[in-house]
Parts: sequence; C-alpha cells; structure tokens
Amino acid sequence: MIRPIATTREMTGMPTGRLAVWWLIASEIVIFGGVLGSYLMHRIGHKEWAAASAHTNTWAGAFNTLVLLTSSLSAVLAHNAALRKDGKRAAKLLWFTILGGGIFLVVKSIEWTGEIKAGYTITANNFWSFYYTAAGLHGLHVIAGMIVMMFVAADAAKGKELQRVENAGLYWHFVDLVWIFLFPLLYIAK
Amino acid sequence: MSTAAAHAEHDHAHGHAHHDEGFIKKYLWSTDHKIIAMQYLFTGIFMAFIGGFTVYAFRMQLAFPGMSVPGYGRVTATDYNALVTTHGSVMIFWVAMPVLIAALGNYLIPLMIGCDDMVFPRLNRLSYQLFLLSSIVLIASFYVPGGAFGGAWTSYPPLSAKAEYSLTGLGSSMWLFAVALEFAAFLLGGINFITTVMNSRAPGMKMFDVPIVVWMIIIASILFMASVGPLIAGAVMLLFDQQLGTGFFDPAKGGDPVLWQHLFWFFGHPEVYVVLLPAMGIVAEIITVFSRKKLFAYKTVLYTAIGTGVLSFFVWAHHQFIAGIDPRMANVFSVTTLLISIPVAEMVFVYIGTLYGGSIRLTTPMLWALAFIAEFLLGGVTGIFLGASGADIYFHDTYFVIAHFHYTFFPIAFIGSFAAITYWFPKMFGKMMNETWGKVHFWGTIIPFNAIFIPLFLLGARGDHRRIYDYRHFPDLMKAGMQDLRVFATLALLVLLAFQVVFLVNLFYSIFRGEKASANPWNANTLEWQAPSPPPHGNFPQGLPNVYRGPYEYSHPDRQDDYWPQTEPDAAKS
Amino acid sequence: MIDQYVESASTFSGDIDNVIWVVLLITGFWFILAEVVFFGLIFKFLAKPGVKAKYVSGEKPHEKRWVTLPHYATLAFDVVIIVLAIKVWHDVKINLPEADSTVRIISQQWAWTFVHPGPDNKLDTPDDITTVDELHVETDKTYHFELSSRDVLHSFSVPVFRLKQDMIPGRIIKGWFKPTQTGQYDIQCTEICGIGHALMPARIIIETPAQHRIWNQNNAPKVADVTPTTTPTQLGGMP
Amino acid sequence: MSDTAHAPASTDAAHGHDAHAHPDSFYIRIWGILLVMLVISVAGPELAHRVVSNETVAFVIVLFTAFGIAIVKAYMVVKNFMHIGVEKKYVGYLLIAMLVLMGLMIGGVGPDVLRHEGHRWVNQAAKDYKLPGDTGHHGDAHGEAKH
Repeated sequence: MIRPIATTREMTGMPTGRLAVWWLIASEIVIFGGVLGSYLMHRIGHKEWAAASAHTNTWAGAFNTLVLLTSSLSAVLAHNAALRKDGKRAAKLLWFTILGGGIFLVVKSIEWTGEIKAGYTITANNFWSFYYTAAGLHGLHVIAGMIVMMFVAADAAKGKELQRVENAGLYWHFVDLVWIFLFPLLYIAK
Repeated sequence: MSTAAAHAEHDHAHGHAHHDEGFIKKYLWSTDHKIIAMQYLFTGIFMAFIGGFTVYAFRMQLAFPGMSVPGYGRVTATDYNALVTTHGSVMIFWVAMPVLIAALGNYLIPLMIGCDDMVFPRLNRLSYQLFLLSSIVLIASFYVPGGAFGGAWTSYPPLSAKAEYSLTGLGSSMWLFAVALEFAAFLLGGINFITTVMNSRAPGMKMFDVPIVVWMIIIASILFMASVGPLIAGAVMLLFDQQLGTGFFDPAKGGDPVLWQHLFWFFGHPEVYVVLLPAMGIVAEIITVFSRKKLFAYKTVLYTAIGTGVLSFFVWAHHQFIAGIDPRMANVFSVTTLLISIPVAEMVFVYIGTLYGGSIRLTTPMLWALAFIAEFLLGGVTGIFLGASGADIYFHDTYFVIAHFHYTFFPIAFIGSFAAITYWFPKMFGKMMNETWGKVHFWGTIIPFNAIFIPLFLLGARGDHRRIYDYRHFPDLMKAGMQDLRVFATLALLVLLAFQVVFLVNLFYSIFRGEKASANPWNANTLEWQAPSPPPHGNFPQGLPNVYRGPYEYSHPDRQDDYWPQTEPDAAKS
Repeated sequence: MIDQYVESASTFSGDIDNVIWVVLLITGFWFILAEVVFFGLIFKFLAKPGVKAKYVSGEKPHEKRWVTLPHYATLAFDVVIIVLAIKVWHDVKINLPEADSTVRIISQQWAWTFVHPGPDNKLDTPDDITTVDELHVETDKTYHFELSSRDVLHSFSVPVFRLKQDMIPGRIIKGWFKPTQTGQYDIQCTEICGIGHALMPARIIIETPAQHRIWNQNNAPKVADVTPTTTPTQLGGMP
Repeated sequence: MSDTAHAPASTDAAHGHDAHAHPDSFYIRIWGILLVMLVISVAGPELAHRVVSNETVAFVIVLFTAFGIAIVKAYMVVKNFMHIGVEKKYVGYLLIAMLVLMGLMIGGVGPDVLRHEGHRWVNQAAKDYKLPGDTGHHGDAHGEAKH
C-alpha cells in the first residue's frame, strides 16, 4: 500500500496516531464506565454483596496492581528511549512491558481457577458476574495491548516507527488506569 | 515519497487496474476511501431491500390479516415479531448508519477537506469488513433454529434475555452480536473520521471553512462514540445473560431489567441525532448550491448542532416515561426534551432563511433537500406531543409514535440519502443521473410516504398500539374505519415500494449509460468539485488544493460568476 | 379531539386530551406558519434569468433577528407546554388520591389476572375475587392498582382512561384511576411481551355501584373453598 | 517535579510535544510513589476491617484509602506517564467530558436502579434478594421485615 499524504499531515500539531489513541481512550472510558457504573449502582444497592466480595483474593489483586504499575513504568521508559531514538532499548523495554502483561494474565488465570473450583463461577451470583465481566473485559484489553506492543517492539528494534512506542504506551497506561479502579472496586471494598 | 511520484504510481495503477490489481484487490480489498464508501453504500442499499421486504410482509398482514402474503407466505405471530424487529434494526443500524455516516463520511470527508485519503486507510477497510460481517450475522439469524429475534429493536430483557420467554435463543444472541459488531465498526470509522478532519485538512482550511456536512458527520461521530459505550457494556452483559445464564437483568437473581432500558436509551436517543445531523448537513450543502445563496448564519448552524448534540445526552429517559422509572424523574426529562426543540427548530429556521433572496433551481437533489425540510418539520412538531410527559401517557407505544419517528427517520434515512446520492452522483460515477426519472421517483416516493404515515397518526390517536400482528382481538380497535386506514396505509406502502424500482433503474442505467459529467456540473464551491469526476485514486491529480475561503460564497456581489470555489486564490477576483 | 374516537372515561382523561389539544394548537400553528413561509420563499425566489441571488451572510444582528425571534417564541411556547404537561403528569402519575378500593393486576405471558377486593373491599382476604382477562370496577370510585409481572415486561394500558403503565417483573408499581362512566372497554398490553403479544386483550367492565355490588356478591368465593391468594412479596421474590 | 527534570525540555523546545521528556530516574521515582500508595490502599482497608470496630469509621477509612488513593494514583499516571499536562488542552477536556457523561448516566439511572424503592414503586425482588447459600451474616435484614 502506498501511504497517502493524508497520513503524514498534522494540522493540530499532534501526530495523527497519538490523536487517535486519545480518541480511542475516550471511547473506552465510556465502555468501562458502562460496566463499572452498572456495577457501582448494584453494589451500593445490594449491601449483601459484601459477603460475596469477601471471597476475592486481595493479595492476588494487589500483586497484579504491582505488576501493571511496573509494566507501565517500563512502557514510559520505552517512550523515553524512543524519544532519544534508541530503538533497541525501546524495544527491550516494550518486551518487558509485554512480559508484565503476561505475568498479569498468569496470576489472573491461577486466581480464577481457584475461584471457579471453589464454586464462585460467573453464574454464582451477580457480584461474581460483574467480577468476571469487568475483569474479563479488562483482560481482553491487556491481551490486545500485548499484541499491539509486539508489533511495535519488532519495528522499534529496527529503528522504525518509533512514534508508535508512545502510542502503544498511552494505551497501556489506560489499561493500567482501568485496573487501578477495578482493584478497589472488586477486591478491597468488602 | 514525493507527491508526484505517488500520483504517477496511482495513475498507473488506475489505468491498468484490471491487469495489475484484479477485481478483488481493487473493489473488495481496497483501502481507497471512495471504494470503501461505495462498499458501504451498496451494502446499505442491499440491506434497505431487506428492510423494505420485511415492512412489505408485515404491513400486508396488518391490512389483510391471515392472508398468504405473495412472496412470503402466511405471517405468523412469531414471524411478525421477527419482521418488525428486523425492520427496525436494519433500517437504523444497517441502512441509515452505513449510508449517511459511513458511506458519505468516507466519500466526502477526504474530498471535501482536500486530502487524498483517510488517515488510517487500513483501519477503514477493517471497519467495513466488520460491518459486512455484522450484516451477514444478522441475515444468518433468520436461518437458525427458532428463527430471528423478535423482541423489538430495543431488545428489552427479560424477554430478550431468556430463551424460554422469547423462544429464539440463538436468534437473540446473533442479533445482539451483529449489533455489537456493527458498533465496533462504526467506532473505528468514527475515530478515523475525527482524526482525519482534525489533522489532514487542506492547507488554509480553517475550522469555519469546513463544509457543514463534514462538521455534522464529525459531531455525529463524537456523539456516537460518547454514547455507545454503556450499550456495548450492556450488550456484553445481555449476551452473558442469554448464553451463560448470568442475572444482570434478571430480577430473580438480583438484577434489574430497567438498567438495560437506561443503557439502551442513553445510546438510543443520541443515536437519533447521530443520523439526523449528517442528513441536516447534506441538506445545507444542497440548498446553498441550488439557491445560489450563502448559508444563512454558518456559525449558528454549527452551534445549534453542537447544542443539539450536548442536549441529546440529557433527554434519554423520555423513552421510558411510563416504563417504570420514578415518575419524578420524568419531570426533569420532559423539560430537557422540550428544550431540545429549540436548537433543532433554529436549524430549520436557518435553512428556511437561506432560501430568502435565492435563485432557486428545482433540480432533483434540490427537491429532495426541500422535501427533507418540509417533512422533517412534521416529524419535529409531533415529537412535542411525546416529549410532553402528560400527553405521552396516552401516546406512548401507539402508532402515533411510529408515525412520528418515521416522519423523522424516513426524511433522514431515505430523503436525505436520495438527496445525497442524486447530488453527488456526478462526482461518484462521472455520469449525470436522468432528471426526469429522478423527478418521477421523487413524487412517487413523497406522495405515498405521506399517504402511509398520516393514517398512522390517526390510528395512533385512536388507540392502535404497536407490534400487534392482528387487531381482531381488540374490539375497540376494530371500530368503523380503522381497518380501512390500515389498508390505505399498506396500499400506499406498495406504491412507494414500486416506485423504488424507478430509482434503481435510473441509478444503474445512469452509472453505465448516463451522460458524461463535467468536474463541477452544479457550479459548486466545495473542494470535491475541483477534483475530476470521478476522482482517481489520490483524489487531486493536480496536487492537493489550497483553501482561501469558506464553502458558501455564492453570488458574491464583487464577482461575475455566482460561485467562488474555495480553491480559487483572491487574485482571481474580477 | 381524542374523545371523538376514544371515549373519555376517567377523571383525568379529559385533562390529557386538553394537553394534547393545546400542543396540537401550538405546534399546528408553528407547523403551518413554517410551511407557508417555506413554500412562499420557494415560489417567490425561483430562478429567473438574469436575476442574481442576494448575498446575505446571516451573521449581522438585523439578519439574525429572523432566527432569534422565532427562537425565543419557541422557548416561550415550550414553557407553556412544559407547565401543562407536568401539571397533568403530576396529577396522573405522582399524586395518589385516597383510595376507595384497591385492585391487584398481575400480568404474564399472555394473560391478565385481576384480583378484586370482593365485598369486604379489602385485599388478601378470603372473599377476594380473582378473574382472568376481565377487570370489574364501578363508577365514581377512586381505585388504586398494584401492577406486577410474572415473567417479562408488560404494560397496563386502558385507552379510555388515557392510562398506561409498564409492569416490571420484581417490582410493584402503584397508580390510580377513577372511572366516570359505565361501559366495557379494551385493556391492552402495550409492551412487546413475546409471540402472544397480540393475544393479550382484556376488558375493563365499568359498572354502576349497584351492578358492581351484585357482581361482587355473585362472584365472591365461599369462605370454605378459599385458596390462599398471591401476596406481593411472593410475587416479587419469585424464582 | 524537580528542576533537573525539566532540563531536557528547553533543549528540545522545537518539538512541542516532546517537551515532556524527563530523565528515567524521574519516572522511577513516580513509580516508587505509586507503589507506596498501593501499599496504603491495601493496608488501610485491611486495618479498617480488622481493627476498627465502628462501622462508619471503617467505611470512611476504606473510602479514603481505597478509592481516594485510586483517584490520586490515576491522576499521577495520567499526569506523569501519559503527560496530559503538556498535551493539547482539549485532550484533557475530552477525557473529563467522558467522565462527566458517566456521572450523568449514573445520576439518571441511579434513582431507578441503585434505589429499591421510589415514588409509587417498590423493587420487591431486589429487596428480598439474598445471595444463594448466604447465611445473611453480612446482608441487612430489611428483606424479611415484610413477612
């Protein structure tokens, strides 16, 4: 494909890719807002859900928060490296971020396996339905972010498309942000 | 990569398309915004056939209950519900949205802002493919056990959530999945539109030099993006309710069916303006060109559009006045609903004001644009009855509502699209459409349209309620004259459907045999008319244009010509 | 206007008709005015050879007036409509006048169950009268109704009363009406409820007090063969 | 944050959006602060549940340590990792507008869904709802009151 001239212009002074990521994040805010808003209204309305949420594993959640925060750090460091045109270092840090996403998913799957074995399936009650839906939706975003970063890292290692490092990072920070709110909503509030 | 080299490449590819690219690469796998626009347009037209066929089948059943409908067979109660549901969803999500936003947005945005393509051409292709997949899933749902979903386009649970209530377990899920896919397609498309207009306008094109139709599509895309999120979330929850047995909307499991209604209408009402605004934009382009007038108060139009958009987020619960929401909330929503009449009315006043002092040419596109205003007015004022909470108690879920929103949606989805197709046809295909047959089609559509829906207002006022496949069970609804009105509306529908054949013949005949069109047959100002007809890949072979002024400088007193293209430098002032 | 086609049989049906009538006058006036101006302008300014169109930007105050004045007029008329509509809404949906009698209305796919209080005028007593698809009320008596649904959404609509209220499973929604004339009329379900949506007609039978008393006595179950009636809590918590 | 952190900005002023370049150490410091907050947000509610007997006090502690700190954490990520401060103004407004919309949604839906009783309606099913297999230890007893 020949790259159209349209893709190279930036009238707003902001590269198109980054602009698009901001709009994407805006649209994701309302999607997660829909799930979390619905959850919040039910959660406040049903005090008895506290009993269900007591069975979530706070330590797993806290560890995953740590993992995501750290992967966010490496994403922003990758961006810093990309600014210095250091594609190799950027790629390495992005792979570290992807690793963080991987650890997050592994912890999540161990956690879920335990919960499902204990009988807390998605149909156990509405708390668990929201728990799996919200965390699952977030998990899909983690996977999507990891896949995107693999492509970006592969290009960055060759010193190509370095501006994409920042865009992928922005998206990853957003995924991190969602988890920052999911963690207290699903795990801590008991 | 230099511009010239790129264009040489383009021209080469274009000239030998059949040898170099092949049909699939050129028409099905293309990243060219114009091809993708055509894909959307023709998919939309195809889906309009489905929408038209379903309405034919269920209107026949209403007029002649129990008859075997030619081409369909006997319409059972199950069929009837599936038909009305499909008609509603298809016409809004698979006709109005793809034609007005996706097809016209894709076609017009790069041409009107003077660039060679969208900023994310491959994302654009993906967006269409998702849309195509969603159409296929929807159509396939007719052929699964249990048949297509029949719980109305609003899909209220628990009816939609449980197979034992709806009897269409798989059909419901496929419907929901198709709608969700379609939303994803338009989200991607919307981001593409917004970033393209923000970043890739032609040099010199300031914010207020952007044609109104582009503004409208952008505002609509933002509205869509900001409102659809909760419904996507709701769709996932409803899908889990259907397939996994969760209880998000099941009262017995601590869920709440009213939540879905809110999530749906939080999107559903802005959605009305998502399709209205592009149609309004199309009308602005056409009436200025064919009355040779500057648009009356460009900025007012813009601000009212933004105002409408913002207000549209505050009115959603007027669909639920009697749906079991707290009655005190209805007061708030009744006020906001009536307030939204102000910006919309103002927009119509502005368009009427534009006609003043014009030099009006009643070409086919102009007839459609004027008809839009005339008909939409009736749709607008009848909305007041429904927004006024007291009156809505009686009118809610009657045919009055149906007639009301068809007086808004028909002008939007069909009159607006016909206006756009007839107006931009010379640009799209490089041929002129036949004016005489265009006018025949116009009158053959407008007259039966009114003949269908004015009787429905009367039926609604007399108490006909919606989604009933046979009124013979209701003695009060079989009073003298009522069945006659139903039959009359159905016959008018048949006439309307028959006249669409004229359009199709005209469309395809003109594409292949029409008179050749010049680059700017209407003497219009906007940038797309500076490109050749049809524009080649890359749009502007002379290099991307520069913009010197706003899009509506018609009949400027300093000039001999009654138009002043946006690209013409000031030096050419004579 | 509506009462020419659909009889007006409750205390508030006339008020709702009046709102509709006022809205019709206001919107009708504006609609006709706008269409007359619209078509007038089209015919006045059809293209004539040699005549160039005017150049009006519409940004100057004396030009904008043509839009801003109608704009304020719209606002003023909106206020009138809002006040009227909310007044009636308040009367029908928010106010709850003292009840003379209460009926319980239960919907399901695809039938109505009406629980009348019976001769003693109290619900949840052995002499309650339960009917299917037939609601018996008497004129000039204020009724409360309690709506509940067994399965999906339904809507309780009595066109002659201009009354409509959705029924939601799990919820009990209350309201009122006061019939003003005798007769037999349709009750409709106006929320799609599955394939039998069209097969859910019921009748409301409005009787004189004397007729109603006779109906009550003839139909009240003998205390001996009473079965327990459904209480609202059981309905709500239904699995 | 510190003077040195902004030093590269002046050398790179030609590229407006690169002005947010900070040395790596700056980001590591932010990460450290985030981790401290994470510890507080876990420890606070744990403490509240185990030590504090007064329910209201415990609730307030949870509210502040869990949700208050989540908001601060989010702010720090948005400001320092996503560089919203040096981004075009409208980006911030856009994100805030989306959050306001969600507030609007909850505000409009809450009266019907969050509450179980309103003017002329009762959500009896929600009031009576008990978790399957739950002994009712945590839930309050208003559901049974009707019987």
